[in-house]
Amino acid sequence: MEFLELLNFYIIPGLVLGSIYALGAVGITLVFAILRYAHLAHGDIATLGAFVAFAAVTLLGLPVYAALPVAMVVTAFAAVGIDKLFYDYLRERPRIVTVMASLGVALMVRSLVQVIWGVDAESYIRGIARPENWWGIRLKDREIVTILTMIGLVLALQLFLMKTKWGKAMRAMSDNPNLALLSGVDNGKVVFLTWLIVGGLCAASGFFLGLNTELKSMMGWQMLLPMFAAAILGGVGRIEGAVLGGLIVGVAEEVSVIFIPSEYKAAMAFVILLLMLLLRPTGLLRGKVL
Amino acid sequence: MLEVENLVMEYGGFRAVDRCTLTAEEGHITGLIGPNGAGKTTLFNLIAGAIEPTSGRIRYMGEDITHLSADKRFHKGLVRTFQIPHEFHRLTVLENLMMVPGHQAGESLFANWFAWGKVAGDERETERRAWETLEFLELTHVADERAGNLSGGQKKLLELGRTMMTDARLVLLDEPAAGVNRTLLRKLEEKIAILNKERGYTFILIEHDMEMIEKLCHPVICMAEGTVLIEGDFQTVRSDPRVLEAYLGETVGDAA
Amino acid sequence: DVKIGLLGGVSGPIAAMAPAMIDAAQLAVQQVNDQGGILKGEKLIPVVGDSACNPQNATDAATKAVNIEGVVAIVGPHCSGAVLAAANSVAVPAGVVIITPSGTSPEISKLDDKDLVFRTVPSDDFQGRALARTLLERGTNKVAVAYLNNDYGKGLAEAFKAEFEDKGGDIAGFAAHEEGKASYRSDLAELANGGADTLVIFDYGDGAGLTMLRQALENGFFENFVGGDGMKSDAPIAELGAENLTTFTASSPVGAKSDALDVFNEAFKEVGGDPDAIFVTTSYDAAFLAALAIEKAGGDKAKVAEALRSVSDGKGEVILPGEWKKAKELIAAGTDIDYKGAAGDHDFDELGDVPGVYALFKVQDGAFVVDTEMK
Amino acid sequence: MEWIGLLNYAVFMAIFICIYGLLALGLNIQWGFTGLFNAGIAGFFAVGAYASAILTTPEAAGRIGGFDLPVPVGWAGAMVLAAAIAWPIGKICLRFRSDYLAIATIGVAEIIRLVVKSEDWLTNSARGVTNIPRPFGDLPYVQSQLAYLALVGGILLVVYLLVERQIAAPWGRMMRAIRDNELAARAMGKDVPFRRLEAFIFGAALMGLGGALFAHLNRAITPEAIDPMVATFLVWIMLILGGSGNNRGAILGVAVVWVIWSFSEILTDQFPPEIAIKAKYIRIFLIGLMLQLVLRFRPEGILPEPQRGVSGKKDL
Amino acid sequence: MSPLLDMREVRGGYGDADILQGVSLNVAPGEIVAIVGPNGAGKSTAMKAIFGLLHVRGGKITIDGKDITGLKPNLIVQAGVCYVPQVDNIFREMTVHENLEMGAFLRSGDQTRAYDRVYGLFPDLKERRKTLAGNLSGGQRQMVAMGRALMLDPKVLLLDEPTAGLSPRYMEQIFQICRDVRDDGVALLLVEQHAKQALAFSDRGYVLASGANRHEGTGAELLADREVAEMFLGG
Ligand SMILES: Nc1ncnc2c1ncn2[C@@H]1O[C@H](COP(=O)(O)OP(=O)(O)OP(=O)(O)O)[C@@H](O)[C@H]1O
Ligand SMILES: Nc1ncnc2c1ncn2[C@@H]1O[C@H](COP(=O)(O)OP(=O)(O)OP(=O)(O)O)[C@@H](O)[C@H]1O
Ligand SMILES: [Mg+2]
Ligand SMILES: [Mg+2]
Repeated sequence: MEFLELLNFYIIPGLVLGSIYALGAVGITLVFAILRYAHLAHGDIATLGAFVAFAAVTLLGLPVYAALPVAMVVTAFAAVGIDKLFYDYLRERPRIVTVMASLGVALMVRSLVQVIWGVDAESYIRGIARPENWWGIRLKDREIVTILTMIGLVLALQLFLMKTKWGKAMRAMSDNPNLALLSGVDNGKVVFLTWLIVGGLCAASGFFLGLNTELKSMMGWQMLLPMFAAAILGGVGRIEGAVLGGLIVGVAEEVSVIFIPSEYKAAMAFVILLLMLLLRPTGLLRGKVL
Repeated sequence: MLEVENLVMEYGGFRAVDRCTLTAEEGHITGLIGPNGAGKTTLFNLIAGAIEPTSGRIRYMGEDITHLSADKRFHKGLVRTFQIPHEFHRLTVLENLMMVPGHQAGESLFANWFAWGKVAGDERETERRAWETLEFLELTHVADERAGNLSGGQKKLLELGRTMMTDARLVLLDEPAAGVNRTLLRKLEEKIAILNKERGYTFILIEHDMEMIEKLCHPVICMAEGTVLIEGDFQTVRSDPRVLEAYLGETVGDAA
Repeated sequence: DVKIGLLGGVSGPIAAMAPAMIDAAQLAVQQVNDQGGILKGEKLIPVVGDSACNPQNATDAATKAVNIEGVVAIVGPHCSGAVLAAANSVAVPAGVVIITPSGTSPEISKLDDKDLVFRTVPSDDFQGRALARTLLERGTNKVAVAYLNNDYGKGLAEAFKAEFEDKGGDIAGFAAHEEGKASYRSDLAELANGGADTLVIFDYGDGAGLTMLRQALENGFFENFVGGDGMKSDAPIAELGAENLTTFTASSPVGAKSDALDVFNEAFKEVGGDPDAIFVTTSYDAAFLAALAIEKAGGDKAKVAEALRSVSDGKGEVILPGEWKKAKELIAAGTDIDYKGAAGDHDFDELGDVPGVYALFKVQDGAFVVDTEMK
Repeated sequence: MEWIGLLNYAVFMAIFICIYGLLALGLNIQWGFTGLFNAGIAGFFAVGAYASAILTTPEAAGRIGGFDLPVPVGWAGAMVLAAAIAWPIGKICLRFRSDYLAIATIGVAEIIRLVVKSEDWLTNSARGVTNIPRPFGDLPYVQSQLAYLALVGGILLVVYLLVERQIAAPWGRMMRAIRDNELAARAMGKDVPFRRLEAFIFGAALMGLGGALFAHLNRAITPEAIDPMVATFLVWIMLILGGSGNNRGAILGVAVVWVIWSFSEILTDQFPPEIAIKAKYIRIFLIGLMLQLVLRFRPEGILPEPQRGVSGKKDL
Repeated sequence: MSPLLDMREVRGGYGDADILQGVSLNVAPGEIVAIVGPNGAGKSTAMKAIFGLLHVRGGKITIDGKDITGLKPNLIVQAGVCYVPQVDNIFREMTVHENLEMGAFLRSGDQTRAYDRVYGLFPDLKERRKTLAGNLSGGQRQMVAMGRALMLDPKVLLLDEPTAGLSPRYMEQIFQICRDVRDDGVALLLVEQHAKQALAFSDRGYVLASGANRHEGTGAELLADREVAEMFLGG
């Protein structure tokens, strides 16, 4: 196979897909690390974000890319609200209870989306967009935007966590919540911040998924498992790990078609994950053992 | 009884235990002291099989156990306590003790379903022994409390109690006194001495409480930076200038 | 009042397709009620149940419909697995007729069903073969096939492949895919490697099929695209734009008397439905046939199956979609009637299956129009 | 007439509750008592269902089979095969800690699902296996339902008693100890990997049995039955709502979830028919909401895990 | 002098049962007060009560005359109280240095001097500042926990068995630090099982047993009391 073909039809789509996974996986890993549970409503909140952006485009008439920040903000606050309503009072309980609550939230959010926007496939921009040719490399502007935005958001997040006081407080909270309290950290504020960030990232992943394909009410739920695989692959609690995990899963899924029957493509994320867990049970970048 | 030869444990380039060689004689209570971070607990972890050494050998009653799993070592009579209590927090205190004895009939699924009588008989005996232990540790009033709800010192007592539930041969005690009330501690010392004399348990005891070390231990080994600094009777070790400097500090050294 | 069950995969994987199908069935019910009701002027009441496309929910919904609601016949469920479960464990033992508008699996034919299980959608076999022959006739003899990995996609694809190769065609790529993925570009690239310029997609036009079609168009993977009835959906036109679909055709079952289809299309548009949505014609027909059979059987559950065969056996006065009043009068008069549906004539064979009559549709002026009749 | 219909429906629900009760008990052994986060229930369910289906069905073209064995053999086979599959999976995956184990088992279940869906020779792929014999299937509807209920109810009862006994015994205590603190359990001489594997396999066998009972109930099994939502997550909801670590709670949880399931439909059926479809979405919303409400007011589950081993209960 | 920290007749517990059955104690500025008593007496529980980690069902706790009963812990820290719990008192997944940074969470401005002071007290920590605290030895963790508390420069410092597991040399050093801190005007309340040593340098002491006050007095008085010595101090 020609190198350019490999790049154009396997690697680049893989990276774009991987960026979308990465945005979701970063959120998952944050919830995992700070709040300590598997958040199963992640995919459906991403769907919500995508449809909020859709509403911004169709109702407010915003340009597509301008809808992204709107969706991120709205979804961020929606996530905070969901936390207040459904997770907050379970904080002292075993984590598994919150996992189940998040499953309930997934159902609720999905049915809300279905009631409000229906179940038909939608898209931000009707019609098709053909890629530009850059010295043989075929790229669409929306793909470039997807990858760059992902990198930008993740870098900003990483800076925030490592350099700012509140970032450190979030890590402390994820480590020993009681002691964080005793150090003067306001846990309510940390949880609030976490959901703000997670909600925003969720919306971004949903938005880019919708931008690169179509919007469907089940789209987020169907992305949930690969996103989780990516988060674990990278090592729980590791932002850069989640990005790496997302990209690997994305590229692996696309490239796998060359080697295995394509009906097994969906298993690729898990095959990699299982292999990796066998060799490095803590994830690619050493994550925390929960 | 126990021989440790050139044992090394490395954590990412840092040697917590560094070519450590020592022996513990059958029937003795060997004291193990040393500054914080000297590698005492790590050494215990190695001996008990919680972690595998980077290199070196451990022999127990003439047998090389370097790569044996922790549970197998337990069944050979090698029992340890944890410095930071590792109680089963959702089990009651009584259950914490009752789960200790090895090879209980009721631990096999088939015995449970088909040999009910034997299981029950076993249980009665275990329970009797557990109550005895509780009485001794003055913990009867919390027998039905979840172990996770115990106070810090009570947890340490429970740790110790577990070693009393089996017929151990070599018991590794990691700072049994830390956080334990002194009045009770004096009684524990007696009990350890009794176990040692009457039942023939061999002990290795990590402690920072010099009174206890002095009372019980012979010989005393002082570790520093992962390796043995000096070994001898308490007086010799205590007056060694290196021990004074690294471990006891001038004032305490004089007072002890 | 007389109740019929409308079971569909409202939630779950085909959530996007189910509403239109149920709406179409509701249209039939509404026409019955508007034109004098059923039996002695009673109302036909639809009981909508969510079979969620899995046997667990399907049996629950079917049991409820049969036992609690006391339905006389069931239209649905939509997915083959749900049909098998609902039929086996509820409808057949309880003696209730079940007509699925979209369960295309050949396993349904094999059911030991005491002649209670019918379908208004042809088994995949027919369509796959017909499509293969038509493409060969049109001179397309090298294609790549992408199909959704479920009973629908697989059934069609395998029938197509067998016939196409049998008749001398060349399958240059043949691959299944899972639904709900964000990218099928590598799948497409692999398929394109075979050198075919026509891609046959057996998938749903508002599901993965849409994504696939989009990505193939955007990246210029194939020149011509052919779909099964699942692809004859409004979604590709709405999302991709008719101007980009000039090389896209899709097969779909039609009545021999294709007036029937036009009649239905008109009526469905009037109530705000989209007649190009997937399986709406079969859904409508299933519900209308159920109503006819109940009327014919005089409301007796045990006779519905027999009546169903007699109102569609190709003999008697022709009834087109929506002609409830006429049908009711004829039945009252004891005249034989024969329903010719929007999706075909529905002359059930002994297994309860219908042979299909198909046409190939193309996109013109933002809608599907018949391009070629298929034999 | 009306009440007979309701009764029929109740019988049907009871059958379902018994089958899912087996799944919940299996999960309870794994999670409730041992702390193994198995999120791949669907996989074992599938293995059991298909194993029994293949063993008991007559010859069918295109796939292995034609063994036509008696039903009990099929059920035993389902348990054995599910256990046999669980063995290597457990061997590999049980080394991982909770959440990692969850995702690893989800992965395995997805792979099993894809195999079941794609391999013609083994499972007739997406079309599924049909003509599975159903015990008492030839009786009239009502009798046959009742007979099947008696059968699955009996099985559930036996399993329940076995599990209860084993949990109350030192075995259960040991497992709870392992769940609490693996390191200490090892230091106390418990062969942790072996014990966890034991619990994993035992739970998996029950899940396999549940799958088999389900396949025979419907006389057919298709890949749609092993969707993670209905075959994994639903069981989790049941267990957690009912009370993990409590066998009666587990079974009660199954019942409660099915009741919520049905009740929500009855509620949404009150909406006018014009929005019958929207009503179904609202139903899913209500199910989610009711789940939240139960969690809100009974976060330990409806029947919380009892504090076992309290010494008052000496007559063990 | 009015007490800085005052706890009056406090009752409360973790669940429904009252562990504390009326505990009163107070600490004045610049004073070291020791709490001793058997295991399970409620010493740690009393400290947690001050920090709002308990259901307090009766009594009152004030700081500087301000009522802090039932306040959230992070607000109590803001009031200038710092607490080193007996167990679980470090951030395991953060480095030693980050643990100290968390100690200074509420302080703004340059902390170089505070770090220098802590590292000066515990040179071992300086060596291992990049190590994850969870990988430290038992004694080293105790140092991190102390260091974290000292970073805040509190008005009142609550220490729950600060010397448990420390080598004799460090024990002495910790006691010395306590005295130094006291000399800076900080009030100290500490729970100790090294009761003799602790009482010897404390200004006052309380003996708790079964969740209630049993004895109180100056350190010297308690040491001299025969009953106290026999029952609680190990003879
Ligand atoms: N998992 C680990 N990773 C990295 N370093 C470790 C790990 N475990 C222990 N260490 C280091 O090894 C050294 C020895 O630790 P150990 O716990 O054996 O000390 P110790 O002698 O028991 O001290 P103490 O008396 O304070 O309990 C310490 O410096 C510690 O930081
Ligand atoms: N989280 C908890 N839930 C329920 N009971 C608890 C909890 N923590 C402690 N207790 C109980 O409260 C009592 C007092 O405990 P506390 O920790 O205050 O003792 P302490 O005096 O600090 O003892 P030590 O010297 O051993 O640390 C004990 O009997 C203990 O069982
Ligand atoms: Mg130690
Ligand atoms: Mg305490």
